[in-house]
Amino acid sequence: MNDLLLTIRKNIPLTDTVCKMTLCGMFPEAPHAGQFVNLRLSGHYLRRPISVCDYDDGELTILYKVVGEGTAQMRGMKPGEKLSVLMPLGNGYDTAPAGETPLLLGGGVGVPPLYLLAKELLKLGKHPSAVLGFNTKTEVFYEKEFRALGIGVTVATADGSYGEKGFVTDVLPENYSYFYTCGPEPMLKAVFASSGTGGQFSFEERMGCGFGACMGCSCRTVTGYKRICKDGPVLYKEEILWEK
Amino acid sequence: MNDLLLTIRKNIPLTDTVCKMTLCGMFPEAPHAGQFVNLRLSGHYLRRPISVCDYDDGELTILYKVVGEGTAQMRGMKPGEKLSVLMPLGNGYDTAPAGETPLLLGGGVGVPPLYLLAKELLKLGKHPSAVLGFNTKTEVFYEKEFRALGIGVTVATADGSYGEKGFVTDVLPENYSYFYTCGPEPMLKAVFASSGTGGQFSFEERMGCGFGACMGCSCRTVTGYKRICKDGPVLYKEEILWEK
Amino acid sequence: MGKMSVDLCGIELENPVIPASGTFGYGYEFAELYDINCLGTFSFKGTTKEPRFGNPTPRIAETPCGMLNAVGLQNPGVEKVISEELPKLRKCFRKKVMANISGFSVADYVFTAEKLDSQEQIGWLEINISCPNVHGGGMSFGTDPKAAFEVIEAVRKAVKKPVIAKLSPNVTDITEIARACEAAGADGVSLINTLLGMRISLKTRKPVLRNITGGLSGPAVFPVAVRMVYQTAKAVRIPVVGMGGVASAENVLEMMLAGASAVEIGAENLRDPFACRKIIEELPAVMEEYGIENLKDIIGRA
Amino acid sequence: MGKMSVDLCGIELENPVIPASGTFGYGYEFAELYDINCLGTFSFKGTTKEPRFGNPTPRIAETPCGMLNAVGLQNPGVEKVISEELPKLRKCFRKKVMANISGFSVADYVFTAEKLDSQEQIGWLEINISCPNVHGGGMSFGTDPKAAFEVIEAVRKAVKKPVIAKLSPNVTDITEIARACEAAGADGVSLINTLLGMRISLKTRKPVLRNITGGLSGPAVFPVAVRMVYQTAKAVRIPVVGMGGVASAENVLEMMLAGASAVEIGAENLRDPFACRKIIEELPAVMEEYGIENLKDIIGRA
Ligand SMILES: Cc1cc2nc3c(=O)[nH]c(=O)nc-3n(C[C@H](O)[C@H](O)[C@H](O)COP(=O)(O)OP(=O)(O)OC[C@H]3O[C@@H](n4cnc5c(N)ncnc54)[C@H](O)[C@@H]3O)c2cc1C
Ligand SMILES: Cc1cc2nc3c(=O)[nH]c(=O)nc-3n(C[C@H](O)[C@H](O)[C@H](O)COP(=O)(O)OP(=O)(O)OC[C@H]3O[C@@H](n4cnc5c(N)ncnc54)[C@H](O)[C@@H]3O)c2cc1C
Ligand SMILES: Cc1cc2nc3c(=O)[nH]c(=O)nc-3n(C[C@H](O)[C@H](O)[C@H](O)COP(=O)(O)O)c2cc1C
Ligand SMILES: Cc1cc2nc3c(=O)[nH]c(=O)nc-3n(C[C@H](O)[C@H](O)[C@H](O)COP(=O)(O)O)c2cc1C
Ligand code: FES
Ligand code: FES
Repeated sequence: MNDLLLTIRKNIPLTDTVCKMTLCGMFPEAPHAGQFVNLRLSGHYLRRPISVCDYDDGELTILYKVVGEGTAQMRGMKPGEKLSVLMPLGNGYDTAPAGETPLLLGGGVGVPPLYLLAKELLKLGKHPSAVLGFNTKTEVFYEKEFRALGIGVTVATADGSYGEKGFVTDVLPENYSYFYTCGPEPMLKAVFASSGTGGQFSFEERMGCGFGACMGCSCRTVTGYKRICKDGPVLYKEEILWEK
Repeated sequence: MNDLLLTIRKNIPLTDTVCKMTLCGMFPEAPHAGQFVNLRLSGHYLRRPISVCDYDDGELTILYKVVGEGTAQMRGMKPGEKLSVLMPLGNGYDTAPAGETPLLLGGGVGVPPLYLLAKELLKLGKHPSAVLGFNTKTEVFYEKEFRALGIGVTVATADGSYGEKGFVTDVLPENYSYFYTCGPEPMLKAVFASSGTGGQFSFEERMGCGFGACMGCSCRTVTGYKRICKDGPVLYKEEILWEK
Repeated sequence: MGKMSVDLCGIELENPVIPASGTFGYGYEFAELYDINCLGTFSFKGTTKEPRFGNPTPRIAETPCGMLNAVGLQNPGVEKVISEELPKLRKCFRKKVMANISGFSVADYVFTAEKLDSQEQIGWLEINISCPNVHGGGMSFGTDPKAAFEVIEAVRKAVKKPVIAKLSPNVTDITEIARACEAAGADGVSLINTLLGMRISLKTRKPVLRNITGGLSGPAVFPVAVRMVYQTAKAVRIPVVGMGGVASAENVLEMMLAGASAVEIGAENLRDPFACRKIIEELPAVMEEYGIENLKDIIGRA
Repeated sequence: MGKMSVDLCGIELENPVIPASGTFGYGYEFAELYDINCLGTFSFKGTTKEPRFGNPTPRIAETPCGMLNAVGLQNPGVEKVISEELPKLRKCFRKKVMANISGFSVADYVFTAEKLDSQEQIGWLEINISCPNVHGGGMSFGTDPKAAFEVIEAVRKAVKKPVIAKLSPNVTDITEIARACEAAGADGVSLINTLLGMRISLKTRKPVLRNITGGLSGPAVFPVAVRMVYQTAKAVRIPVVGMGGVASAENVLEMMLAGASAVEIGAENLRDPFACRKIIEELPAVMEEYGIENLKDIIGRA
């Protein structure tokens, strides 16, 4: 983990509420798919955790949805402005058990981390495909970018206004070797219930530190307590205990 | 009083610690000499009160000394940045009793408000002269600007490294009709003790609001309690009660 | 009755926004800036039996997301408030105003409250038993349930208008004090007054405030205030007026969800003299954003 | 003895900077980032007799200039701390460490304290009688002078190492509790733990924290902490460890002027994992700026 001062290169809207920000600087440590960064925003006490969507030597891409004060502030930031960024954080996805035809299941702003994962899997010679779920047509983003990787992409919208109608779990392909998923909790639960193979889930939790120091983000798992920020955000299907 | 959003036009150092900032925007109400503005700085809860040094339609000049966090932040601000400014505040100097040859006595960052006062007195056909006191040569500022008004200017430095040696009270001219002063409290007390004519003093106090609402800045005077921010910062010699 | 209106001890407020005592003077500084009749009401500067200059300066210090004040109840005394301030106020404010009252003995409180009770302009008597900035009075009433009971009972018996006890947050259990006030007949409670704090100057190595300590207010205290309003609203049946760090329409809604029937706004008026008007103007849009049709519906619903 | 060194209950600290319990884990997350031997010492995560998962999530909420936490003393229990955490810590920290201890009964506290007292690595036992996030324990000891006396006396009798009582700010008079701890034999007091606070989400209309309330820390509480340290340092003769909102070398000096012999830094470690190292590095320059030759000279000098 490093505390980096990165410069915003681009900050553009993809949809009404989702924006893409690219940041450049020196990266002593390359992030892996499923890891996240923690951004310091002036006027906000806590940092904001955002998944790594893409990374190339010297450039980091994040996609964020404007949901509150901090992300609204991010939307207003201009190229050239600097951000203090702690990264890379978290364990990231484990590509070892992927098999030949892993499936990536993303919902809303759960889509971003799967993009870098697709790239990593392709580099490993795997044949990933992706199912991207959104509420409605106007909220769809990154379909083109996924397709540009040359992988199979299914888009589903809950209201059927674009692509397939339904949730990601309604349009699962017949065969896949393993799955990787990230999205809202109801979706994760549905994936958990309907998936036939092993897989990995990326979770969100309110964080104090993001690097394992405060126990703010703990959850119970089959193998004991885990910190979402440090021992996660990715958990194996076998470990998960759903609470509530 | 208005809450204005002004744009920084210039922000340049005059000495190691004193900077000059000019701000432009729409000014519904012109400030008078001795009035002040109250600046909002991001990350600081309270506004910072600073005297009006100069004002021309559409441009406001302030001089500030870097003494703490807020003024240090101001020094770092760039042309084009915007500032929320409450102004004009306070009573300002009363030019009515000036007489023909009023004397302006400024010490350190007490000098700025006297500049606009000199201009106002000149406009009224008076013949002001100024004594500007500083600690040492490197701290001298605005001598040239005062001289450019065509008035008599004496500079005094406490260590004699520039101009006359001594405090402003050591170099008072023989004759003057009235005086106006602003500076550190020990100087004000010395002026009070040594001046033969009537005069006006501008005071500083820690402020909550700057416009008379909180009673944070009250002082006792001969004529009752006064709020430095609203009933001051300028008090007549006759009203002053020195405390402590 | 508009969708922003609320009831405070039997008097309807057009909206729940009330500038807090000590941050709005007797109203005219603000009346010069905007028509203050847009306010629900306002609570005027803490008034005592005798005139007071208050504490020596510096009385103000800055803190992270907040400020300290040690004004010490500067006010012209109840007689002058009635003879000079209220008549001036009548010209710019046509609603009922809240009288904020402090004292150094039960008799003081009763004296001042009786005087103000007789003024038609006044709607509520907010009895400040919590000022941390005066020595030998004020806060001691607010930190001991017995003393709080005594002063509120005495005032309640002496006056006709609704009595709102203003509580100190500098206590182990604010609900204990609130219940004592309720038992003494208070018609409402308001909270929080300032948290006792202090700053020291590194340059002088002395406290920034001449009074050494002062009262902390501003957004820094907001979470403490929300917690105390929440606890108190669950502990008493009388209305709770919430305050402490409120700086936005969103904060007003959060206070109401915590249990506040109306919301006072203090320090924010000092940073932004237009704050209360802005908040009132923004409330309808923010209510819509969060699907709130009627403010009354959300009081204490968290 | 350097110009930054201070004495804490008979053990010399190279400098007064101590990461606060609960914000520094058992040290290794930070040891991966920098050599933590630069610290005066650090106080490890609150340890209890039994392992605890703590409270359900969300456990964290943001506030103006601060945060709420309701972790609820998650820890692996004293046995595992001794068998697993301390041996790991020994590899990256060669100074004495401060053990932070919580419990739900006097017997709990004594049990845990005795176990940790026997560990050579441990320099001080910081007895947390002030955790606001656990039900039926923790804070109730810290809000009642009799209970505080009882637990500190029992621990003091059972152990050899210096006992530091960690006090709650959620009380009417913190000096009363501090004096009770001193009378019970405490070798020092540390303060403040977190102020009880709460946030409510407008989206869900429910408290942000599953635990409803949580502990407020960060710069927002700094003025309250300075005030309590100042009052406590005047009320007791034992050393006071100051904390609450410290985020800079300047804040460290202010706490020491208020009366702190050493200074703990909590939430700032979470925003900036390098915070304590930075503060230690900046201290000499800031001391020079304010003409401070020796830190020991300024303790309680405000
Ligand atoms: C590991 C991880 C990866 C994430 N990746 C992405 C991503 O790639 N794109 C994206 O748009 N969002 C992502 N999120 C969610 C993102 O962190 C929140 O949307 C964001 O923090 C909201 O900040 P705000 O100030 O706009 O909202 P506010 O509600 O104003 O924030 C208040 C506080 O709550 C926290 N908070 C609010 N929502 C969440 C949340 N869902 N998860 C964690 N903390 C929250 C904030 O960080 C802040 O501390 C991720 C969250 C986590 C934990
Ligand atoms: C009516 C008036 C006019 C002034 N005019 C000028 C001017 O023209 N040029 C100039 O350089 N300075 C002027 N000052 C002083 C100026 O306000 C302070 O130097 C400035 O507020 C310091 O802010 P800081 O954040 O750098 O210092 P910090 O010490 O970090 O500030 C902490 C707090 O103390 C307040 N404070 C600190 N010093 C003073 C002070 N001397 N007076 C009032 N409040 C203070 C700050 O406003 C802030 O609230 C004036 C003050 C007043 C009251
Ligand atoms: C400058 C100042 C003066 C105050 N004077 C009084 C007062 O006279 N009577 C009173 O009951 N409260 C007084 N208060 C407390 C406020 O009314 C309010 O309870 C407190 O500031 C918390 O609200 P806030 O955080 O919105 O400021 C004063 C507060 C400030 C900042
Ligand atoms: C996430 C978190 C966990 C904490 N856990 C403990 C704990 O286990 N034991 C304890 O005595 N204090 C605990 N505290 C309180 C801190 O040690 C400290 O007293 C408090 O946060 C005030 O300091 P700060 O404002 O610098 O954070 C915790 C604080 C935080 C923020
Ligand atoms: S957020 Fe601090 S441990 Fe995970
Ligand atoms: S600063 Fe508020 S009345 Fe002067």
